[in-house]
Amino acid sequence: MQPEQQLANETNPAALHPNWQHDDHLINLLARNAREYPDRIAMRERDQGIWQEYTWAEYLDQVLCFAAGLEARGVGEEDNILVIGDNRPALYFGMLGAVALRAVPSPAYPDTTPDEVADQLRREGIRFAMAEDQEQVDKLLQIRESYPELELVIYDDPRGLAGKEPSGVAAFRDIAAEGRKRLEGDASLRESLTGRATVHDVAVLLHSSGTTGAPKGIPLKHGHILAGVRNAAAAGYFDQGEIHMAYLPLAWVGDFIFSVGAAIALQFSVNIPERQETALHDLREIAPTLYFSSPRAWSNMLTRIQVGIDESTGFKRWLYNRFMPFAVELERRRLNGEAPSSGERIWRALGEILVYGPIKDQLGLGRVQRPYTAGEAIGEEVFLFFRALGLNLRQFYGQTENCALCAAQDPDTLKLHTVGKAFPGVEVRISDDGEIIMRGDNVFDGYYNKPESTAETLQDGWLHTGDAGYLEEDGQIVVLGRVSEVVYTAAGERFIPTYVENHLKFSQYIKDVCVVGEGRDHLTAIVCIDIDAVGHWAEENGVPYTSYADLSQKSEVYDRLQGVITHVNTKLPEGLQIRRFVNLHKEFDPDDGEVTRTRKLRRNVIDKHYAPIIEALYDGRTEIEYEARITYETGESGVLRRHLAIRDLPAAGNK
Amino acid sequence: MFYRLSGVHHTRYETARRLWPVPTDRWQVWILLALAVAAPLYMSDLYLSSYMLPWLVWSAAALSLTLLMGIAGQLHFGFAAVMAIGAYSSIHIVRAGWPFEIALIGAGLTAAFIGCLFGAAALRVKGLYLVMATLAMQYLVDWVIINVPAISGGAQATLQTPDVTFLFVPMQSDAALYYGALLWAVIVTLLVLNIKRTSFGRALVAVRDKDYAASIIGVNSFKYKLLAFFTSSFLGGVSGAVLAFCYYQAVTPEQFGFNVSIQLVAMVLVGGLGSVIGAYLGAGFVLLAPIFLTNVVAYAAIQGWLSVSTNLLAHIPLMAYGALIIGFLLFEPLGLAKIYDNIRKYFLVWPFRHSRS
Amino acid sequence: MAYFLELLINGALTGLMYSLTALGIVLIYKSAGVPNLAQGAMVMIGAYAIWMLASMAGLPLYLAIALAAAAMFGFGLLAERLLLRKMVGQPIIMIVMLTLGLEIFLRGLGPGLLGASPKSLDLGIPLTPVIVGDVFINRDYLVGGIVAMILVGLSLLFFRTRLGTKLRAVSDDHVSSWSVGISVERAVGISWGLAGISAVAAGALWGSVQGVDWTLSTLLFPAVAVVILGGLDSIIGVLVAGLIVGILGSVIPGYVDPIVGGGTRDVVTSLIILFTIMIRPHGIFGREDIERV
Amino acid sequence: MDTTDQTTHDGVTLACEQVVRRFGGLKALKGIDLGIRQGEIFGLVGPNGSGKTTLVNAVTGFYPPQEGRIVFEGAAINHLKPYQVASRGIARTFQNVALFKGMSVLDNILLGRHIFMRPSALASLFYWWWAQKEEVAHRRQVEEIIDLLQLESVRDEPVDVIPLGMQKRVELARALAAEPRFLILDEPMAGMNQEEKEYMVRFILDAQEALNLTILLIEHHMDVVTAICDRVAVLNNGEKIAEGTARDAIKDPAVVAAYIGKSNDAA
Repeated sequence: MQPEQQLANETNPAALHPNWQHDDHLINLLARNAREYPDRIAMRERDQGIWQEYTWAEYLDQVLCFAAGLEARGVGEEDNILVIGDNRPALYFGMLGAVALRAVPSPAYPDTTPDEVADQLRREGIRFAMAEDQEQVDKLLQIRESYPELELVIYDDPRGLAGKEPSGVAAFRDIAAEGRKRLEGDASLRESLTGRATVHDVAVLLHSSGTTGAPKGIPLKHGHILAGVRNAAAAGYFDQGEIHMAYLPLAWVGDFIFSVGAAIALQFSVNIPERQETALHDLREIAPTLYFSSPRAWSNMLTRIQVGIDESTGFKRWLYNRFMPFAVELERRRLNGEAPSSGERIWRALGEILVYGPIKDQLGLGRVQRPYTAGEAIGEEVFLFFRALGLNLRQFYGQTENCALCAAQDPDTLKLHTVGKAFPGVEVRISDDGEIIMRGDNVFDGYYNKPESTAETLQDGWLHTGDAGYLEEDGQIVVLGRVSEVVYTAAGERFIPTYVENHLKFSQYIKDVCVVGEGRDHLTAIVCIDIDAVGHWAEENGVPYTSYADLSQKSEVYDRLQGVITHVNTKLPEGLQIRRFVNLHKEFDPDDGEVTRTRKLRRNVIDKHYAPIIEALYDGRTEIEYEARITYETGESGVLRRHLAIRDLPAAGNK
Repeated sequence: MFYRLSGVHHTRYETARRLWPVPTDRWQVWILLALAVAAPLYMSDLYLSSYMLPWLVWSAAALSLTLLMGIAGQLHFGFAAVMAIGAYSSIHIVRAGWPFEIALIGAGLTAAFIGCLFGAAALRVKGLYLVMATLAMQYLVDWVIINVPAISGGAQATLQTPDVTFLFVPMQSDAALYYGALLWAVIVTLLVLNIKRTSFGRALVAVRDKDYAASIIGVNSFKYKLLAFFTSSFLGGVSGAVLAFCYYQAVTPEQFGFNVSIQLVAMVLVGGLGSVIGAYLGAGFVLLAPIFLTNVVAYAAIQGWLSVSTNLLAHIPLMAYGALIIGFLLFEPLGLAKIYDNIRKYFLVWPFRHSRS
Repeated sequence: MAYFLELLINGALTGLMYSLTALGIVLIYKSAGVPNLAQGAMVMIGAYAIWMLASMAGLPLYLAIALAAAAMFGFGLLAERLLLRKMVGQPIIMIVMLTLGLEIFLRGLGPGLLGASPKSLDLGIPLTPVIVGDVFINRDYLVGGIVAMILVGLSLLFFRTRLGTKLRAVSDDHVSSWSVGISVERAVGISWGLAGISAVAAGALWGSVQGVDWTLSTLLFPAVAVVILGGLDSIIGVLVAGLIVGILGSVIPGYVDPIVGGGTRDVVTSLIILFTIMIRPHGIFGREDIERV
Repeated sequence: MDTTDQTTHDGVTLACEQVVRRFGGLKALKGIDLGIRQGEIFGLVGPNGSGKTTLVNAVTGFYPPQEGRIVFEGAAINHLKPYQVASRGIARTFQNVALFKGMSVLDNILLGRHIFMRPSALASLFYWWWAQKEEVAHRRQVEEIIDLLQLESVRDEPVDVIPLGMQKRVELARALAAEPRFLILDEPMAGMNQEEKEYMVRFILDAQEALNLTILLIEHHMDVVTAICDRVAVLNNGEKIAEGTARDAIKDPAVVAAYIGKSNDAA
């Protein structure tokens, strides 16, 4: 058997969560769904060209058969089971089957390397695995050569495997069939399997992203998940019977919470696309009511729409240009608390028929009531665009440690720069050193076998998120960035350069920007314009230019950027507004070491390269002659002499 | 804009392959059908029996021909002769005392067998030669009908259609005749649509597009060409009978002459080869455009805007119709169906130009 | 016997006149690969043109014919330039239908503008038949037959001239004639023009025989029989097949018509087409590879 | 029919015996002998114009041999028409993709099931009572093949808008839909990049394994031939000049000479 999980402050599980009811767990809720809504569709998968449906009764049946089969193969309490592959009904059934046996599914991303999978198996003492297809089975068989403890690999897709399984490999359907025999032979087994789990059992073992060091296992119990889901539902974040698209990886916390936790607690229908490539097409066929996508994906979607409109026919483009900017402006004003006039309402309704509705329909978002985004900041332009379309797009906030369900924007009090208020049942505070901390029944009880990490993260029941932020007067949470990135101005104002930079970079005209100000009186910025966007703008506005350097120093360009930065300044506290900026004559270049290949700033290099410019930004000069070192493709380096203008910005009233 | 597709998904192959899988198309079809069924209620007898009814029957005939020309790719310039065979057979069968229902099937079978005979003779060749062979068929059939009094009732004779009942409904009132034509048009439409989505239609298209590739997957091209001739001639024969009983109510050989064959081909081409909606549009266009144009010119002449001799007026339909054929071939070879399709797609992908997913 | 000979000789002469119409089709087919079903209407338009120039404008007949020939040459060029050239690469049915559309259009245009009643066109050929033994020979037919033979002969010669060689090269292989610098478009255009001229000749002769009206366009049908039987790309075939179609179309109706009451000629023509297609689709003199158009 | 023992006795499933094919005066095949065994992948290589495709066309009934016999599973098939050859269990793909343009990928593959279907106009007329069941049943079979060859994302696309590599895959799918026992692939990898080639090889091997196929493969990419062919025959000027394992056949002096002398070969 496995070593007992060492949870830092666990003595008696029930004492830790006095509100939890013993039999309030996923399997019981699943059984309730099967009882009360036996014929309602619980899951759909597009397979073989049509949507194969599973009702709640079939769902439960599959889960119990598989559980019975799994038990016969020796799986028991607290066995960890690897789950690897793309979203498939069988993998969901399999995870719940394991859960029914009080075993713990431990999902991994499908593209995880064999070494990383092997690490996970060792760390968690895994003996059983569920894999999607031959590719994953092959990966596991390769690992088994050096990790013989892997007893059984269960696969779903029979292609290339059926009928010639190596020893220790079995089909999902065979295990389920064995289980069905057991269930038929033993009338009480069905009930027993439904009732074994408890609210205090770990329902899933997820993992931190592990950018530094080995990933940490994050066990989430039935109680955590259900508490999180119910808190969120109480805040109007979920509704009963949502139609949900399960297209994000199984191993991501959101998928387990949405596709399993919330889906079972609130009777969602969970829809699984045929393949990753067909996800967009399948999305439109399903038209979900609940839709989550990353800020980047929303932004890509916006780009696709704009490209589509650009190449559309004249009349359609004309209509779009009549209605879309209008709606964006209307939404902007609405967020500022201005109600639209009745004329505007009528115009908007017309636009819904002519433009907004059709676009939403084309995207498959025609029925979405609750579209969400999270993970990183979303650009104002993107955010406003989709809200203007009539999608109630909202950001939410959470970590794997709190079931990703902590706070979300509220439609009535929505402010772009916040992530909204904490859900009922979740307490959020700012610690003395400016860190966002929280507690509630959805907050986990500690890392898997990592008491030190647990002790760092959970202090007196408060989860330390590692995010710096503050609470606004109405309790809305503003997330600034990671605590580790916090710096201070001379006046002691705390700020995170990345936060400011991200807001600046939401403008299409700014490709890169470096905000300076640590230990200074105020903030300044070194801006690299986006040559495509600014060049396009220059052409449209009749500003002639010859090169990047030339364009960057045009006073018209400075004026344009001044507008952008002033706008961002309105959202920043007075002491953290950018007072001066300079347009750099070149882009930050990974070859010069100024940014990484993934375009993350290397501040120390920039500080060194541009020390004279930074000095000039703080000594009041209005221009600086600067010798820039550049590296040519041949490897030689040269020097470029430039006059760079420096622009002062007035203080902006903030909101 | 009108087309909303999100949320349309299929859980069974039956629905995935249904006719008009797009809901908007479906309600458009239902509305059109409802309008057609209700036509006797809101349409004057004149319009009903001199525009709607012939349009439906000619559409059915054009559909029969497009099955052969558009789907199976076999040219036929003697289709009026096929219809003539149907028309005359049905009349003679009814006169011989058989019920009208049997007569219709008999008309189809007779036309199909004779049509197939010519088809079989002509199927060694394609393209132009097929055109010529079918053209020859037109002349031969015309001659036989005219010169065998037992068929035509004597040269220059007009053969009245006897009074009949169809499914216990006497075919006398305008409405009854109209519903007869409508029913036939609906049947032919469904048949052609279903052929297009089943193995039969796929085999025909395969033979049309690449006969060597068709043969290697087991399609016997000769057999399928012949089947296409048979089916199409059957439908053409019944259409001829329906035309005779529901519209003309008396037949003469001139009603099915060479010009009529050309008119049918024009309907198919103008409508768009192989398209069902095209057959309706093409038939309507070829029937109505010359009338419309003549009326416009006549009106203009009466108003004194331009002076037109009655002689020229009489020839406008012919010219219009030649010009139509030329115009469509030059500017829209895929016919009205393509224009319809473009319009539909314009709204289908609204507000974009191309499909998004 | 005399009856038979009369049928035979008049049939043969009629056949030669069919050849005149058929010649236009073959000329175009040889260079462009297009079966011109508008040739019948072109004959009709040619006849109308002569009638207009002669009767309406009062020009001397032979000047009228010459002018009409020039006009029809231009018409042929124009038809090719404006219509057919746009159809290059389209399936054969489209091209066939286009020429047929042109046929129908012209059939409406001629009578529409000039009146539907037949116009008489007097070539000055006496109505009295030539009598050889017991056989009456129609003088019109005789002249027609002779003209037809001359024109067909000229066409044969023409294909030996430089321009003719060009046309032949074009008909053999469009791509390679492009590569040796022959303007395919021009060659094809000229062949349409020549077809226009042959249409005027046919129009003059047939117009004088049966008057000028739309029925001239129905010459298309026997002409088609001639080209199918002779071979679409054979000028000699036009002559031989013309004779056969003419003779069969005269002799058989001569004996059968009285029994069945007329109209047999079209049947014979149809049967010739049908049997040729069944037995030897490329015709007597045609090349086998064109059978599968 | 006459020699059923031929298959069992030496495992030969398709035999060419002294096959001769002339075009006019040109002798394209000068008496070819071949024996392809059950379950193997047999490569047919040779310079352009050496008669590879002509041989395949002789087998599939397009250019029936004027002399010699072609025996498949013990029965002579050299007098059969292509569509009859197809119903005997032989399927093929073409060098230049021969799909039906304008039809969807799905319909193209459904056409591959033609020999198992009972197409008729009457069935179409009574679609809902008659043809639908058949359509659905075959659709299921076709979906299996779509899954095998990973064509899900293009299933409903018109076949002419998808990339060439994908089209070749669809053609393979159409051939497999006929559930052949013998599959002829005429340059399935022509015009493909390395990645597409690797995909194709995998699909061919998958298909062979899943459907227990015997495969005759014409291919120019020698790396592919050596990698997957059990045996190889080399043709030159309508004659077989070598046969054996891929490695041996390529080293054969006659083969080397033929390939070097290729430039003299007018064809």
